[in-house]
Amino acid sequence: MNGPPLEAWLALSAALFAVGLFGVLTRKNLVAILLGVELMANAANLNMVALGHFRGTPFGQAAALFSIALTVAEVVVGLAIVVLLARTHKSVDADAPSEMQG
Amino acid sequence: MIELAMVPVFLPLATFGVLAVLWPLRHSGMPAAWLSVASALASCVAAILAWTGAPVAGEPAQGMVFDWLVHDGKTIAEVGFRLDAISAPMLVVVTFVAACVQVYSLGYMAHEPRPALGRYFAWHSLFIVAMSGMVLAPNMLQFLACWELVGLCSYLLIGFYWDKPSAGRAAVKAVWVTRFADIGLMSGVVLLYVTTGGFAFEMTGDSGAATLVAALLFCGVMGKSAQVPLHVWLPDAMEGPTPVSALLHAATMVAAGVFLVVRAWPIFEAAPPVLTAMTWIGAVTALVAACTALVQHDIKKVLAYSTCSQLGYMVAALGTGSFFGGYFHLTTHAFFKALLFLAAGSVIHAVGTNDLREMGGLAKKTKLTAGLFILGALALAGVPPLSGFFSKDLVLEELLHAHAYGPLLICLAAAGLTAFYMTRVVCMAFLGPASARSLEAHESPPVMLLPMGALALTAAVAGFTTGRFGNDVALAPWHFAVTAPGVAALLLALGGIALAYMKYGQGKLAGLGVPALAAFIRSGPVDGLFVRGWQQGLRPLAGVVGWVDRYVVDGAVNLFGWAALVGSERMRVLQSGKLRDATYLLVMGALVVVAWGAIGGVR
Amino acid sequence: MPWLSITVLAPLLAAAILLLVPSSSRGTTRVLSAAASLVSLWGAIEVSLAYNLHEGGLQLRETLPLVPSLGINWDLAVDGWGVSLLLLTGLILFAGVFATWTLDDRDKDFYILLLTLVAGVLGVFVSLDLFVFFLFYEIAVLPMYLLIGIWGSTKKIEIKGPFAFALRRLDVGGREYAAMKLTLMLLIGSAFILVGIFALYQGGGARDFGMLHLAEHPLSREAQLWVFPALWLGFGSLAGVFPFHTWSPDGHASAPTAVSMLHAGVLMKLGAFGVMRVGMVLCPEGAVAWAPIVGAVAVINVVYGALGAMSQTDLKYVIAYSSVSHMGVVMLGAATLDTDGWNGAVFQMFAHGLMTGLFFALVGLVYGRAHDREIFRMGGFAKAMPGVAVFFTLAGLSSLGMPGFAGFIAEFLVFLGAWRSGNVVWALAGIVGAWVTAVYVLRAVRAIFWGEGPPERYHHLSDAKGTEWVALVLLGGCLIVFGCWPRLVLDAIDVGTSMHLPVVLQAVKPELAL
Amino acid sequence: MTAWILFVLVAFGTLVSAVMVVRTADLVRAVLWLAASLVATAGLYALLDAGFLAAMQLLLYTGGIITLMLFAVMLVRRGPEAPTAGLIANPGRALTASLAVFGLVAFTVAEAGLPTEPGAGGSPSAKLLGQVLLGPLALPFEALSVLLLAAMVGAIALARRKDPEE
Repeated sequence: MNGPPLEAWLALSAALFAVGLFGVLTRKNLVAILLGVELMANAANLNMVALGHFRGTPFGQAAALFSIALTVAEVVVGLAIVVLLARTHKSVDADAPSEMQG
Repeated sequence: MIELAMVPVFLPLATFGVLAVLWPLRHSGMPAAWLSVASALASCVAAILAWTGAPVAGEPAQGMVFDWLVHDGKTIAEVGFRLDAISAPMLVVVTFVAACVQVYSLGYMAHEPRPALGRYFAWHSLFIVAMSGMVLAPNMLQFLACWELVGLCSYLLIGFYWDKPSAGRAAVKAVWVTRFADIGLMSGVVLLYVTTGGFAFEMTGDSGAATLVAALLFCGVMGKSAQVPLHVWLPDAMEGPTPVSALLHAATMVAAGVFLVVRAWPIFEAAPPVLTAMTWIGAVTALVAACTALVQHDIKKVLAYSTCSQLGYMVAALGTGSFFGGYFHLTTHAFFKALLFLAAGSVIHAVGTNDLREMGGLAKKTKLTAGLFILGALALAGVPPLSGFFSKDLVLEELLHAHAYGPLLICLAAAGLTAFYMTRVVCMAFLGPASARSLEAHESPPVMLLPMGALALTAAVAGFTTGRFGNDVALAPWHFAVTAPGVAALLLALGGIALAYMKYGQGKLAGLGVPALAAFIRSGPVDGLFVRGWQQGLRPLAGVVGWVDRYVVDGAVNLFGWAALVGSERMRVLQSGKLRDATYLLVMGALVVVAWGAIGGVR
Repeated sequence: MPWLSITVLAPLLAAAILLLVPSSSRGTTRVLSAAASLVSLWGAIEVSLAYNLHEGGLQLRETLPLVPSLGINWDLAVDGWGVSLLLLTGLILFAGVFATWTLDDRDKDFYILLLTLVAGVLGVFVSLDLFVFFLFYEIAVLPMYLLIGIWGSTKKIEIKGPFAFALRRLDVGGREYAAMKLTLMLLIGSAFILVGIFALYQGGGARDFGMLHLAEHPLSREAQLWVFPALWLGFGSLAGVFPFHTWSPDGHASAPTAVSMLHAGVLMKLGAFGVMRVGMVLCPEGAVAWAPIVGAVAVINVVYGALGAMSQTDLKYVIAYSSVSHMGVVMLGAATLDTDGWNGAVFQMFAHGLMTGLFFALVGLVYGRAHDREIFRMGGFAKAMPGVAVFFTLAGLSSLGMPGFAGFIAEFLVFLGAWRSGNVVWALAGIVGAWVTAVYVLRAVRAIFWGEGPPERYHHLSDAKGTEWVALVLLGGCLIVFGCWPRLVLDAIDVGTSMHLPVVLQAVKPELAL
Repeated sequence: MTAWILFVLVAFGTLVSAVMVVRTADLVRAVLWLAASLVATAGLYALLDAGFLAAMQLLLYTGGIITLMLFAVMLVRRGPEAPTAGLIANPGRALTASLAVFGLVAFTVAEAGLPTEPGAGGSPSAKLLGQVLLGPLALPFEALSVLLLAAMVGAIALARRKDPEE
């Protein structure tokens, strides 16, 4: 069982997280931003599972499971908002809606 | 006795109050004039009675004291009246000349519009109040207060024709120059209080402080009594009506400076260096003013410079260490100079112009005025029987006793010049061919001639009342004829008259260096000094200060306002409402916190 | 009869009632305000009569606990100074109310703000509790913003100088600008004051705000060395102390007549009164250590203000700068720590209050008719308005220190005090300042009133009418009366000084190197 | 040894697909790349003996969310305009931010000195996970269902096209 050590896993998840973050910061399209968020969530799950695996507790996986469920809910609501915005602002550009009123 | 002396203060004060408040009375013209003249005459009579009864020496009569300033419960200065050998004669001079001038003004100012007439007589009464208040002042503070009030009256009366721009400028110039000199006077009074704890006229203790106080007080004298550098305002003061010039700028007000020295004699006596300075300044003033008078075309300007020159005489006399000569010359000068001015007034009244060149041959048309003017001129020149001779001679004698030979020679030269320019005026105005204007000249009404006659009488007689001025030296009049300076002065005077008569009477002796002198003097060296001082000195300085305040100090304050505005604009970017900016900030904020926690935690 | 509370609260009460009065009825507003000012003036006179000079000290004391736990109570009492300054405020308010008789747009609000402002001023002069003192101080300062902002006037000022870029961004000369600048600078000042008050409060054991209590428990010397400057600069900003005076020209130039009458006439005295009553009496050692600097700055104020006034061609700016210069004389007197100096300082507050009140009333009249403030464009106004010309000359003569008017007494006492306390240079600077004042005042009088006749564009000039005479005659008369018989007020002031000065003088120790 | 090779391969796959998600301009392709990345992660879970979780991942994530995303993209696609350049003006700042995050986490991990060897008892089996979920974590588990319900209702309320007559 001399697979990759815990540090490797954590480094991988950090890398994934960084890429997701980069995606969120650079994309102009709202949906693309959501994709980035997905990536970051995924990285977090990986992190938890890795720790759970190396610590031998089921909680890692349980947490990951919960996180997946939460991410689903979040994406659903996110996309609903995107659709709403697309309808009101006629564009999906992240910078369009900058005034307080609708 | 003291109550009599208070009449010249309170009666005109009441008149002024009444005229100032009841403007219908003021606008009524003649009634207001008569009220003021009546109060002036009454004060004159009261002053004469007070003078006859005044204690020659010993304890002065003190009266009506009420405390004015208070310091920690104790009074430091009070308002009161002090009648003694010094103040009594001056009071007489002031009130007598004032009364004559007021009567004269009835005629001279008759054609003025009624409200202006009322205003003129109101200010005249105020002047009598101020002058009497100063003369009777028991302490230095009241003297200073009335001194400034006299300056105020001169401002108001010079600027009587306030719609004439030149009169306005002259009035303001008079106040500026005199108050500039009063900086010294006020400092002197403050120093007097600081060293002696009170405002008395004498200073015990070391002479160092006394010298300083005396020097400072003398600055005030130089301003008000028009000594050389500060005399520039006197000729311009001629813008005022002629009776005003006669009263203020010939007889009484300008003599205030000399009276200050006499009044505060104990202080000056303890300051020899100041006294020697006075002799020199006085002598120089006498000479310079005499030369300037020589070249003036305006009759009033000639008399103004002549007053300036005579004031120089008085200051020189005071510098010799005994105030008797100066004081005596002050009183006699007041009489004949007032007479000269009033006569000049009636000449102007007759021909309607001040310019000597447009006059001539007036003797035929206005005999009385000419006669009185000539009498005054002779008195001024110092011809024996008249008072001028005695007082001027006494001055020269004191200069001789004090071994002040330099000033003595200068004064003698000035005496000659005085005779010369007075005769010039007489020739140009009264003798010689009649000019166009003098043809339809007419003699002045009796109401103007009467006061001139009274003044002529006193000018002639004053020489013989040497006994009652300041000290009890009863000098017999003939005593003067034999003294060396007396004879020299007489010869010079006669020579001056002869020379001037030949030059201006017969038109011979062209030249005599007069045109060269005229060119230099007309350029107004000293006057230019002051004008330059204002144009290149004070006004640009004020401009710079104003600019600095508006744009530098104020600018600095506005800088904060500007910084606030610009700063807020920079901050606005942070709340741009853009989603991505917000996320970016969120990330950076989180990053910082986590980093700080991580680095902190690990260490 | 609690005269002090009546005098202080009458204007506030009137302001409250005015709120209910419909703004359409101009008559009742004016009558009510005049009545309120009359009550205040009558109260001030009653107080000065009731104040027994031989006894001296604090009298007519009225206390009412407000917040016992913090030691704040409504503690009014009057000392020698309070009496004279109360009288001044009453006079100026009475004159001010009549000076704005002809104001027509939103006059009700104007009177409400004016009365509140004066209530604040009255409160400051008599309150013993520092907290209530500060409360009234703020009540006096804040209405200024609205008064200048709404009823002020704008003036074009060309932009130049090193900070031109800054000036371009702010609409310099505008009335909002002036109101904003005035209020902000005074509030910064009150921030300093608050710091000082709390320091004193702590020093006194954080139990009681009363000045008597704080006087018994003074701060340590080191603390006083910084508390005094805080109080000095705080109050000084209102008193127009040199670097913080720049609000005064703009503020007064843009303010309407009655407001500048009250502001220059009374509010600036608040600052000087604060410096002396709170700053010097409660921090004696600080005062003694800082006196030379206070004096030096005051000298700058006098000469700088006078020269500034001479360089101005706008009449209101000239008078505003002259106020700065005269307030410099007050601070000079205060810095001498000498009986005459202090008497002179407080008397100058009184005299200058009357003078500036009269000046601004007159300027209001001239501006109201000619709608122009440029001195050299006007001329010959005396023909059209002789009354205004006479009173303007009267105010001018008093400001240049002509004896027979109140100005001379004050300045003379200050110069005596300065010379006696050894600062000869200050006295000389003051005297030269007085001369410079003479130069610009008489120049202004000649430029505006003398000369042939008003130029054609001012054909419609008319002299003061009806109620406007009240302000002029009242203030002009007071100037002469208090000039000839200064004892009427000087006795009260002297009693006040002899009560407060010993407290400061016993703190005179060899000045440490600051 | 094979664990290392597998790990590297799958990790590389995940990272590349993640980068592609971020870099591709076209939205649909981006979503597909995301799907690839999620599948690779599921592989990683398998490597960590978390079989059940890998299945969940595949089912929920790739099945549910990706299809949802595709729907959303189709819905909001506005006519033929070309997909705007996805990159914003200052990628530089974003890059530094991400690298900083990565560096920070790496630094903390390296410093923390975690136990390198796997703990006792190997990785938990699905049975154990089930017991845990319904045991101590029962309450959160139930709460999760309520949350999902709320999300659904919210999404519908938001995105519903308003009826004209309302």
